[in-house]
Amino acid sequence: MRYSTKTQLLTGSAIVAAGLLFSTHATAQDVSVAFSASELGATAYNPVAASTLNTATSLIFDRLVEQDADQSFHPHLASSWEETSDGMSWTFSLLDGVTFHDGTPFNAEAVQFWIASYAGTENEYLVEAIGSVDVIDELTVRFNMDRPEPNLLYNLASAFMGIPSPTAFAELGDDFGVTAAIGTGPYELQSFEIGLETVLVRNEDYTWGSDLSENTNAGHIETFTFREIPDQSTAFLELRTGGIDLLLGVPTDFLKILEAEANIQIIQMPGVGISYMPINVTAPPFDNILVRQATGMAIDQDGIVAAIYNGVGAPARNFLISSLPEANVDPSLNVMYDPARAGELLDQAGWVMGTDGVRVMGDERLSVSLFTANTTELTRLTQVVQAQLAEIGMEAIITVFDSSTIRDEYRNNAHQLAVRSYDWNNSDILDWFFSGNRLGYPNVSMWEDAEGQRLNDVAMTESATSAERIANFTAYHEYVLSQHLFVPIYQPTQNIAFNSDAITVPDPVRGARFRGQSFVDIKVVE
Amino acid sequence: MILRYTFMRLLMLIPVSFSISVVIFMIVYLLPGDPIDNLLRVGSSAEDRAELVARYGLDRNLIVQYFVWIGNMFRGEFGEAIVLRRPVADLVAQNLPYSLTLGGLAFLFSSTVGMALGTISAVVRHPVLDRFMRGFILLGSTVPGFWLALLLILFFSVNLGWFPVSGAGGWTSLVLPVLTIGFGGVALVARVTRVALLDAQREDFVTLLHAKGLSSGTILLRHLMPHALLPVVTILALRIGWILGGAVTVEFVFGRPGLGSLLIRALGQRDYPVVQACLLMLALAVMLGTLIGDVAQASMDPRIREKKT
Amino acid sequence: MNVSQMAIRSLDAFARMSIGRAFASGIGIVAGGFLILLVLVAIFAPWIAPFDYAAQNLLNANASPGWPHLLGTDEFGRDVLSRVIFGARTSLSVSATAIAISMAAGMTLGAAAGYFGGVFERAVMTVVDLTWSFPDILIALIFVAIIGPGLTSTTFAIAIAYLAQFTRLTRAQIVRLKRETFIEATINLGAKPSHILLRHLMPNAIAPVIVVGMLAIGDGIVLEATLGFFGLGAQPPTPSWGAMMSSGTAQLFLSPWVIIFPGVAVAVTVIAVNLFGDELIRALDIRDRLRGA
Amino acid sequence: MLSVRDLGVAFGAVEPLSGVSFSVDKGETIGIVGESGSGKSLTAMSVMGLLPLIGGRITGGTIVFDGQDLTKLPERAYRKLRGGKIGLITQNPMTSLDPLKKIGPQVDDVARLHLGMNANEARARTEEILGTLRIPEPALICDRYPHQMSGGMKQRIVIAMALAADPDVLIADEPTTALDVTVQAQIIRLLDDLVKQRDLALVLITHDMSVVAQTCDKVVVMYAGRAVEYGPVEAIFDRPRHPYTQALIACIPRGLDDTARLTGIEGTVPTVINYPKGCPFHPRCPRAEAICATDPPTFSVEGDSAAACHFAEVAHAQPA
Repeated sequence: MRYSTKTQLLTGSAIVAAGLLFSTHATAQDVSVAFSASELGATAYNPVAASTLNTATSLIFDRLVEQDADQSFHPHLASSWEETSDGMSWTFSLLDGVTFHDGTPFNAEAVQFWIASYAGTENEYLVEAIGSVDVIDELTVRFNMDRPEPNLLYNLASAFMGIPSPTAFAELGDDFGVTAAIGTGPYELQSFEIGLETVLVRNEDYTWGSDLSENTNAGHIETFTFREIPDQSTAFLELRTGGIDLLLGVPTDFLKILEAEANIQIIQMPGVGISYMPINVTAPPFDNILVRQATGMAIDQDGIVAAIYNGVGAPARNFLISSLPEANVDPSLNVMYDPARAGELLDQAGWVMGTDGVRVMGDERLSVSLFTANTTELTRLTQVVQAQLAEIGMEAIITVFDSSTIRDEYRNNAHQLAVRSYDWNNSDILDWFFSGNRLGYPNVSMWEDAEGQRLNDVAMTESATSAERIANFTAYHEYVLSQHLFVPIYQPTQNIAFNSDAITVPDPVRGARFRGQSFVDIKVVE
Repeated sequence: MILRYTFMRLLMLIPVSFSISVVIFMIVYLLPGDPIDNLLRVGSSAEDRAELVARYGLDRNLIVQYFVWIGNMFRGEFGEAIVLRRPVADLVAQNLPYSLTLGGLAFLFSSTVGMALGTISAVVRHPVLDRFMRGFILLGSTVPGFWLALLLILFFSVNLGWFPVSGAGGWTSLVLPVLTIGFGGVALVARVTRVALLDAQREDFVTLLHAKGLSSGTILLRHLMPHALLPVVTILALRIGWILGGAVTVEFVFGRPGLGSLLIRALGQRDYPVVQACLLMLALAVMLGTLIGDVAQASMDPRIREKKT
Repeated sequence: MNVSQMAIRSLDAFARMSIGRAFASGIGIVAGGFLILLVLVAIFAPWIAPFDYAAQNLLNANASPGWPHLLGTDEFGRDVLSRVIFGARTSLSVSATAIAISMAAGMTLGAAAGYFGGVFERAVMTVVDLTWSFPDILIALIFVAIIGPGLTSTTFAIAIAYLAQFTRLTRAQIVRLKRETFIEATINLGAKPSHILLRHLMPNAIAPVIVVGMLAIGDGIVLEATLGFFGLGAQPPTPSWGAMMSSGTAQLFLSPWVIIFPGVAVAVTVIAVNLFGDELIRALDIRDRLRGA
Repeated sequence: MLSVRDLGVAFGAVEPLSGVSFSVDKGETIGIVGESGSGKSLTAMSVMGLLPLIGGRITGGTIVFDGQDLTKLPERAYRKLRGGKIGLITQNPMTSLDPLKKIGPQVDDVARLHLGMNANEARARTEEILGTLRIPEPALICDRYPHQMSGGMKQRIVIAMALAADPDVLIADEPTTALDVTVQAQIIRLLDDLVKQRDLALVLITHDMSVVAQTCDKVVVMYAGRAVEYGPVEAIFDRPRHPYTQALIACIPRGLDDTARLTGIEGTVPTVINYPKGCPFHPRCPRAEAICATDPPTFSVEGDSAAACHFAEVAHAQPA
């Protein structure tokens, strides 16, 4: 009796263990991809409601239009479009024969439903200018604009404007994008383990790829497994050891090493964002503009690019990537490294150098909190920033938060300085991060200013043409810079690395980013 | 007899599980700030708030709240994850198999190899072997798990390329984590087995067993091993909690999903419903572990069976 | 005689009789000598360390061991040797403080539980047994995650993680001693509980607790390193052995010395603590008394 | 039947036992007597061939059983003798049985091992033997665990184990020391009966001269790893010639006057590492002289008995 119980226990556990050893052996048709650090922490594949989306979203959902690297727009689910001369009406002709993954047809009604679904979400600004959507016929829609929106095509090409199946979207409610995500894209969502892994399988019916792809039919690869590897250096090791085939976003300090590897190829694309340090203008001592200005002068952008990024990428001097025309501001407003001047400004603000190298005002030490998210690259950059701030006599205490909750911390207004980055290649990002309507997050600087809001409104809603829009946004950008609300640090490049023994990747990459349109062209090396 | 003993042990678990559930329940109240805010995402609407209050009876007194909460737990309703926005039960169900696989294998590995090594070192009394064992046991019980994990990655994944660096795809990704957790476990089990066997060998009855004419092998297997197993079983049962929860460092280094990494992530994200559920599962595992250990011990030792409690 | 004098007297007796004997063996000398050296290094870190532990030199990042950076530099060009030396300070002081707190609290709880018994004892022991079966790293992680990262919360987290161990051990000693004749006699003579506890029980119970405390310092160092590795312990730029290893797996590839040397420091220290603790146990001949708990 | 000649035992460099000789025949009981630490138990372990178990080895002499020299017997063959031809009864019945196993199987083992019986036959035999040892309800006892039984009962089980294979020689190492006085008497009587009924040769190791007087035919008195006096019981008790033997006899409580026992013998038994030179007993000997500290005494034979004392002749002339 005694012995038999024991044996049963042992065999029992052995069976359990064996059963759990699921062997998802990687086949040649299964390509694994690691997200870049900035894409981590997406909680749902819901383009309408989510505030973070990753690359896999662009494979599940198609958009009406696509944007190429040269900023030109290409038809996708909209085969053509027309804008009235006053910019108050847009008519889109839709592709015929497109179906969602659930079999329902993609048509004018789907578009109408979809645009309406943005109401009340964080992403509503994308469709704010659209007053109403008319269904002209099965495959034609008309957007009746409340005001001209020169940025409409850009918005429509964004990942946040992937088109979901209306049936599924209505049915699943909050679960849409979590338990299932139904789009028209070249790949279907098979499983989504939050924070871990997303598995996409080929949509065999796909025939409606855009002209940014060589292959407009179903993708070559059967399955894409997207992994969230929180530590970018682990992701790097995975690529090097063959654990993953494609790494979106290689940390720049690993570029040199990867270049030396025979089987690793690197694609460098122009960056679409910057790393920067927002300053909370409501938290003393940063309510004093002199302190903010001094803080900006403490950061040695060139030094950072040279030393920690090995000269890859460029220093950031203002809030926008330099390829945008709105980045050409009055040079005197650009933020430049000048520690001597920073010292003078701080003296002027009443912060004098103390005995232990930290400035003081009366009994108070110039000690501030510096928030960042727990990704390798950001924590690293933050430590460099900390050391550079120490040079001007500012002690920064680093606090690291989980990347998906740090936004809540900003909303709690507990921060003073933070190191973060964004990915967006349009000047309306200024509205996103500095509008008084979004205090805490995204307006991490907590900046509310009548003149600022006026310039913002003008730029966002009163530009009838592209040229006007550029002028308006430049003015807004300059005003933002004059208030010293943040410190620009670095403009990274997009670095994509892949294992050339395993897969081939289209070269050159078309599109502004490496996403859906390029994934359908990826092939396995036989 | 053994059934009665098991039943008694189960009865004794009631006050323990009650106190542990109270502690876990209290977590959101012990945290700074309004407990309701701790259970809601920042910026939730007043309706969301009202709904939560109604669902958990948060407007009633603490005792009522506790019973509402524990009732939900018993039904497997762990609530909704704040950050991850899905039922906590789903998250637990998603992560638990990973923990069980890793924990189960590490458990098997450390118990079999540990007992084998312990037995060998107790039976074969060779000075060189003895020194080797002591060194191994010392290293196994002192080297930090995460460091060992890093070194194993450096050697086996980066240099030799035998096993994947991270993740949970297929059996190869289990080897290094199992080795890392198992290393400490093997050392512990080997030490306990060795000491227990040496102690058992010194018992008077062993002389008499030899005097009966039994061979050393028979004595070892039929008489000494059961004695040595008693403390080993206790230690192993205690290890169940350690292996499931203590695997958190290993899960972290190897980027593996599991209960431990879910808990860590939830703690980082202040996702307290998830934290509560994870802790409850771990506490359950710990209690089950001690229960299994006690029952196993009682099934081997008639003296324990007869103790009234 | 008050409590502190009491404690000092028994500690003194303990020190005289055992530390010397622990040093009597070869292993004892090597392990004990290393520990003394380490404590000295920690105390005199600012004079010993060749560089400023926080000074970054980005142009000399990830330099291999050599001259002038004997153990190389990390990803910020900081001197690894200086950081290991200053790290000893963090690791030792956090661990020792935590264990001291844990020991004091655990001895109080355990002595009270063992002496008074009854419902109080059962309540204390239920909680203690429960925390005891939870992994120490988990208890510490939960505590730090809730209170917030940093060295102070790490210290308290470690103290809490080991509280159960000291409580159990002290209680076991007290229960054992209470059964001995000379204590029974004192109780029968009508002595006050506080008198019996402080004058008779604690001095006799203290040796095993101190030895376990000594060994626990080793565990505390590992725990501190683990929390540091999770980024929850020392915050940058303060160096701690664990935090130094937290810069990511790839560091193993770019500059393995950044991860290997702090790890070696942890391992060697903990091994030395364990070896010396074992010698103490042997010198005091208390192995059997430790086994019961 | 069993004859030990000049036996020596060593542990590493120390030699706690040397020059021990005795012999015992069927139906005969020999007592080996001495204080604890005198090497009695080592003698028993040597005969059982169990010295390696405690790290010792035989350095000299012979142990002849049934015409075979056991000191040269390979382990495998020795195992057949142990429990088969030679049974052992150990000192402490409380710890002599495996606490995790039921009584039945522990006794059955012997018959299965040495008599080739199957499980049922062995059990039948076990119950039979338990019956002859006056154990009530043997079948029930077989199903019990050791901790459920009294010390006296356990010692009977141990005896049953020793007897199960019908041995020729029984070695009883202080079989009654750990028991109550009344139980002691029962066990001694039981052993005495067994010797007579089964024609056993019994080696009875004890520190109690009164037990020797009751049961033994011959006696060997040991001190500090040596035999100091041996001979037929009557001869030794009549005329003890070694001062140590005299002291042991003096310790026997006589009638109601129990004070003598409490006095004991002055001083303590030397430990293995500091065996005195010359006569080992001289530091405690009331009549020691200079020669005792330098020269080891030789046996002075008188009839069947012999005593190792420089003053053996004188000693017996003046009984203590």
